[in-house]
Amino acid sequence: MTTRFIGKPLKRKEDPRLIQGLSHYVDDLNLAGMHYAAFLRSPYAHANIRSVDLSKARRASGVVLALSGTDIDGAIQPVPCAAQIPDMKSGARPVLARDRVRFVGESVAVLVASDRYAARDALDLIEVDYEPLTPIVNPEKAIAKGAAPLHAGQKDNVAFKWELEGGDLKAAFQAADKVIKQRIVNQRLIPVPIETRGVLADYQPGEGQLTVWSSTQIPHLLRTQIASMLNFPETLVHVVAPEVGGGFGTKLNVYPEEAIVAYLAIQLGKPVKWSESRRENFQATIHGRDQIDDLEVAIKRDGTILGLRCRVIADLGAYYQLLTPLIPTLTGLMMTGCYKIPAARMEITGVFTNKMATDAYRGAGRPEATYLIERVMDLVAAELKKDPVEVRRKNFPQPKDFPYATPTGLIYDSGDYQKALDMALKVADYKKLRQEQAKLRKEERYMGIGISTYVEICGMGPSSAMPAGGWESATVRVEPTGRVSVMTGSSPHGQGQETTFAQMGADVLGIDPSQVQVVHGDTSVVPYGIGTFGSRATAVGGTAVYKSLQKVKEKLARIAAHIVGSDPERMVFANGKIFAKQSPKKSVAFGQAVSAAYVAKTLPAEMEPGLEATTFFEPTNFTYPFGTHICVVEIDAETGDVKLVRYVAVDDCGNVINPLLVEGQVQGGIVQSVGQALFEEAVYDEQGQLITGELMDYALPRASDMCWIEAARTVTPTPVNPLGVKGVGEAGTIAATPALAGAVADALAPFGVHHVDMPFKREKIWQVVSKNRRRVQ
Amino acid sequence: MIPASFEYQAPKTLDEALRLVERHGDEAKLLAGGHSLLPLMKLRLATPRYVIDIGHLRGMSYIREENGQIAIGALTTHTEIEQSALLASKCPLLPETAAQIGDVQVRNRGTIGGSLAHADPGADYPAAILALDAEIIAANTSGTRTIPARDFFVDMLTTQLHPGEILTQIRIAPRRAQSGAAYEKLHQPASGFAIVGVAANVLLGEGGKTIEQAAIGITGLSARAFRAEAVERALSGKHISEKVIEDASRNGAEGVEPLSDLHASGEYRREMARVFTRRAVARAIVAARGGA
Amino acid sequence: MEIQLRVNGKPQQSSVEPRLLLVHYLRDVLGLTGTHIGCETSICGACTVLLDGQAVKSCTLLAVQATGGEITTIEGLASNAQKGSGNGAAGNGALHAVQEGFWEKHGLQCGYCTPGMILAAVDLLQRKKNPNEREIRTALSGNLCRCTGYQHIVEAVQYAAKKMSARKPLKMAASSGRTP
Amino acid sequence: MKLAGTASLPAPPAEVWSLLTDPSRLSRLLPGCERLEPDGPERYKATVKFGIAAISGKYAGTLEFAHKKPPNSLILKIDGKGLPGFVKGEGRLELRAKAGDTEIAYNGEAQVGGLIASVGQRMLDAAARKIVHQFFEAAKAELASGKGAASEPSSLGQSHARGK
Repeated sequence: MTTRFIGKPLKRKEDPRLIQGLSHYVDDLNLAGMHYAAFLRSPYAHANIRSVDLSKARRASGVVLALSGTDIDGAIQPVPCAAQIPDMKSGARPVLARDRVRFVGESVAVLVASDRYAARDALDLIEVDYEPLTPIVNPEKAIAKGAAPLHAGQKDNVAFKWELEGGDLKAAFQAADKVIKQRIVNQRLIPVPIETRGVLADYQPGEGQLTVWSSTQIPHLLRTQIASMLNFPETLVHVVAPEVGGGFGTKLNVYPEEAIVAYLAIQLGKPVKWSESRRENFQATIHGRDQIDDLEVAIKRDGTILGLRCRVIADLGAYYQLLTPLIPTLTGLMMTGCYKIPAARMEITGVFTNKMATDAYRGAGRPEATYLIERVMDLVAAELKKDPVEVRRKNFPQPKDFPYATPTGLIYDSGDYQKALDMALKVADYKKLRQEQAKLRKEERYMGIGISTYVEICGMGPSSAMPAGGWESATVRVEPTGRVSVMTGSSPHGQGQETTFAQMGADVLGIDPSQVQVVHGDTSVVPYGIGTFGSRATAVGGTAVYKSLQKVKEKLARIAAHIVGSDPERMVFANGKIFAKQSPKKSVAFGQAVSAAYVAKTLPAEMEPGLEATTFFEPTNFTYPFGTHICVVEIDAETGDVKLVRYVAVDDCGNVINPLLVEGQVQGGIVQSVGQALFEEAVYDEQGQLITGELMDYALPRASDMCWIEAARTVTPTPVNPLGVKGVGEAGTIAATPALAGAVADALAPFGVHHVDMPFKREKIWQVVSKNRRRVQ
Repeated sequence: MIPASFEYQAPKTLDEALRLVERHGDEAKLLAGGHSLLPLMKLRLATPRYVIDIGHLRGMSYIREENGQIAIGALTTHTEIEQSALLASKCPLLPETAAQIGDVQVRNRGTIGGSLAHADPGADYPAAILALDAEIIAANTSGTRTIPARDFFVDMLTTQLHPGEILTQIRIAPRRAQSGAAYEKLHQPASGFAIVGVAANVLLGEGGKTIEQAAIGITGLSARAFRAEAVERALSGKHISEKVIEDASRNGAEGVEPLSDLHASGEYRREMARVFTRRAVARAIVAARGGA
Repeated sequence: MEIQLRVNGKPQQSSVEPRLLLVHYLRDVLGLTGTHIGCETSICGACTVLLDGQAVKSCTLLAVQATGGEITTIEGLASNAQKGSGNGAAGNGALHAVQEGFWEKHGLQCGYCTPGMILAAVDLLQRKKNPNEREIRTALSGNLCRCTGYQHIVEAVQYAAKKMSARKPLKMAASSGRTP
Repeated sequence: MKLAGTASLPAPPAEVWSLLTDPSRLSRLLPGCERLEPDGPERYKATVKFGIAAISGKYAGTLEFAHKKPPNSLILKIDGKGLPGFVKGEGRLELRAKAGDTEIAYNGEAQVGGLIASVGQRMLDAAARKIVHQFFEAAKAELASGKGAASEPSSLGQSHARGK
């Protein structure tokens, strides 16, 4: 295959509609007779519901239906949790609370009105009598002796315990010259896709057909779950993910509203739409991270790391969402990072608290792992007064060590960590940075350099290691006109599969990308698929597409060879033609060969007509992208302000289909990480009130907060898939937080500080500086 | 997020508007640019019965010289102030402050009158208005009165404006020779409001070696913006030195009960008042000496 | 309440509830769904449109406040889009330089913040022909993007600035407002 | 949210005590109190419309006295809810004679939930202090005149409330 398009920075095919405002997100869709749903949510973190009085709301102008948890009892199954951990306790989230609420924002009633203004007005007429209960907010207090259990019939708030150990940990700690201990905290985050969630449902009673449009990353899984939750025939459920305005994991889930809106449409026989407000999105769409890690590291004086032990408290919130318990276990798998650490152990305690559930947020468990191990590397360097670069270098596996088996049971596919590190050091001019730092310190200016050498687990993943299937589907159909339709189960929400898969189609079939149309998100058009998350769209979904393309190509080669009288093995596809390699005059136009497949008069003997192939690709392993990020900050010691000065990113995601899109993914991920490092923190007060309740109190990074990102790549293809691609959707998010944390700690080193927990808000840094300035001076 | 219903009135003249506010009193809220009121209404923290839209009143958006003063109409937007050539030469502190409010879209709609009348404790203008010793003109059906800026801000979201009054104009004396001003702000990263904002306006003596007068307005620190008189006293008549400025800045929070919220504790705000007072004064001096 | 205004060059006359937000008027009444809603507190900028040539957040304006005004939404930005019938959303016109820049430089991923981001950039380039990186970043700080990390957006605006300054005179859609 | 501070009222403790514990007079001190009626011993039903400038809301709930030790100390409990959210608080008031006046030391904690907690963070602290301030200003006016309590707006800088 000649690659005219793969590897090139093609402009995206999806953009013309998006830059002209002509695309349709869920809230842009309108159906005749459409009504609007609104949810009444609990202002209490923990309370018994004595009664819900809907009588006034039901009489309000425009209201056609109002229901409480009691009204729908039994009609809709609770929110599903696909992740299973041995002996985990039940924590199923009812779609509407019936007798108790367990977090602020949990729905207690729903109503439907003729327009959104009437629906909103009627919410104020619902009267709920709550009996407030003591909320449990702090996860450590939640599992302390005597804490009342959140869920009836359970003895405490421990949702599960999970352990993973590999290597001889005891020996490692016995052989250690030193043991370093540290607690690090990954704060709770609110993901904030700019499009909130939304659902539109339509029921056609004659046909019995239920159509649900939802802003989701997983249309097929959602279809299955809606069918199960409503006990509705799955064949009659049609789910569409239209344009989706960002997901970051939040839409890799199944929510009460999706089932309830569908239920309401069935009950009313009218289309019903619900659009989430930002405040609802903050309170009742999944949160991310929220881990407390207590670390112990066994080291040799020369910087060799012998063993790593980590006790994790994972704050799960009040209930499980789709993958809630799974997320912290991914931290365990990746805890040794890109280092040869012979022994490791992680013990996770999953804890119920009166908060919204945590679940997969961009990176999902792996940013926590990278943060943990990279903080370890910096702490070791500080302890031994070594350069953090050298400590990392010392513990890298070498290229010859791949495939490399970790003590946590993973097999890293391919890597050259040294090479990415060297390139990053060169781009950043590390030596000069250190000189500059020394000079500035003399002037009492606090510059810090942070390094993050990371590996991530991507291309999720083999089904054996996934809660609900790790394969992906693709159908390629060459239409009779010669246009190519690619139906992918990897339903995107900004990643650009319409472009990358078209590039692949164009190269495999020797046609122009404009001739390839990628179709996604519609369960009645696309074969059953899994979705876009875990940096899997290209590595798994793309491979499925590639394999289907190959199947179609083989058939076309046979047809073309039959027409021109040549050997199918030797047919070449280029410039819209199919021709024999050694005699290019033996050529048919691409369209002519396609037409032959449909007209079906001149096909080779025993060949089926049509031109369509489907692949369900099952990867044999995850992929392991890696790289080095270097970050430079300067801290204003008077105010605590952390200013980003430089950011260098060297990433290796294997082969690349479209470098422009890879750049975009990396940059976006880095900035999301900058958000976690500098600003973002979901704050619940002692009463379980989410006091960062809106964007005016929860800061996201803005254009003006960023410096220029200097990006470069190394290329180490993966042997796991034929494309050699690893995935890049989460690289920036995984790599950047430790680089920033390292830079901040490095800047504060003159004050004797080696670790500060995120987010590095100004007041926190100011406090650290003022407290330690007194101590140091 | 949808506001509750209200009765909307869009008077054509100021007189008509004044009659409406007089009639509806507390039950009415004035809508100018809408950037203070509408977010509250959308969250239903504010549910006024009457909304009187003065945004369409003619002749209330201007920046001009009048009797040796600069007069600014209440409906002048932040953007207009930011871009005003007249203000750039006669009162550069105001455009400098305007440029630090919110974001471009907010500045395009938000008005100086609306912002001052709303008196958000984190608003930027109050610091500048105080440091400039501006006068605020308020009208009611029986006439107008002039309120000195230093008396204007009473408490959080509370000003000296009486029910039935509309803020119509802000008057400022043009910059004098040998004077300079600066606004230094620590912004809250989510909303852009000032955690602490300090406007310093200094008049130097002959040769630029001494401070003759200093006017310091501080916003964000407490429930209302105020004049930091202790700082002013510590600067006035002094020979300029780093130490004088540093020492004077320590009085930035004197006698003030600092706000404390999710974004900054009272202790931090107090300390930032010192830092930003020093920075503002230092830069104001540079400006007074003809620097940037 | 009767309102009259021009949207994407086309006169509109509607009877609306006074509390109707401009963004809901554009989306639900006129069907111009290219203007998005991302928050309710005037922070995110997804709802940015041009009112009399200036970028404003249409979720923090009542439709009645816009009466007498001239609005440009993303649908009306491409040069011949306004020739379309109905609500002015014709589509596939000759792209505005800023739209082109976003496409060329991969200034968008999920596309949700994009219309607001583009209109904020148009506002900037009306005021300043060749803004530097810092000026672009500051001017776009009223618009949140969670996908791109902003860098490609900065490049998109730089692309547009270059293209627009090469093309004289500066020609904008809907610039009936004040000249800067 | 914690609220603590002191206030000085121009009357001896016994007089202040009777003011604070007489529901008909107390209703005049509570900012925005529209209704206060008995609901059991030492317990009252209250309707309060509280607002600062444009921000306002109506709350219904109860007010309760406990641990009354006349004229030295008492505990005041409030519990109210309305569309903007709910407030639940408990505060201890200690009265001490000081040169013919009464110094009241108050120390309390309030839980605020719902809309005001999730979006009103920036204002809560100052708002709570303002309520306390208005309460004592009204008490002063009530003691001074025995008539209604309308106080001119005055600077908060004079009160000694401290919030956290």
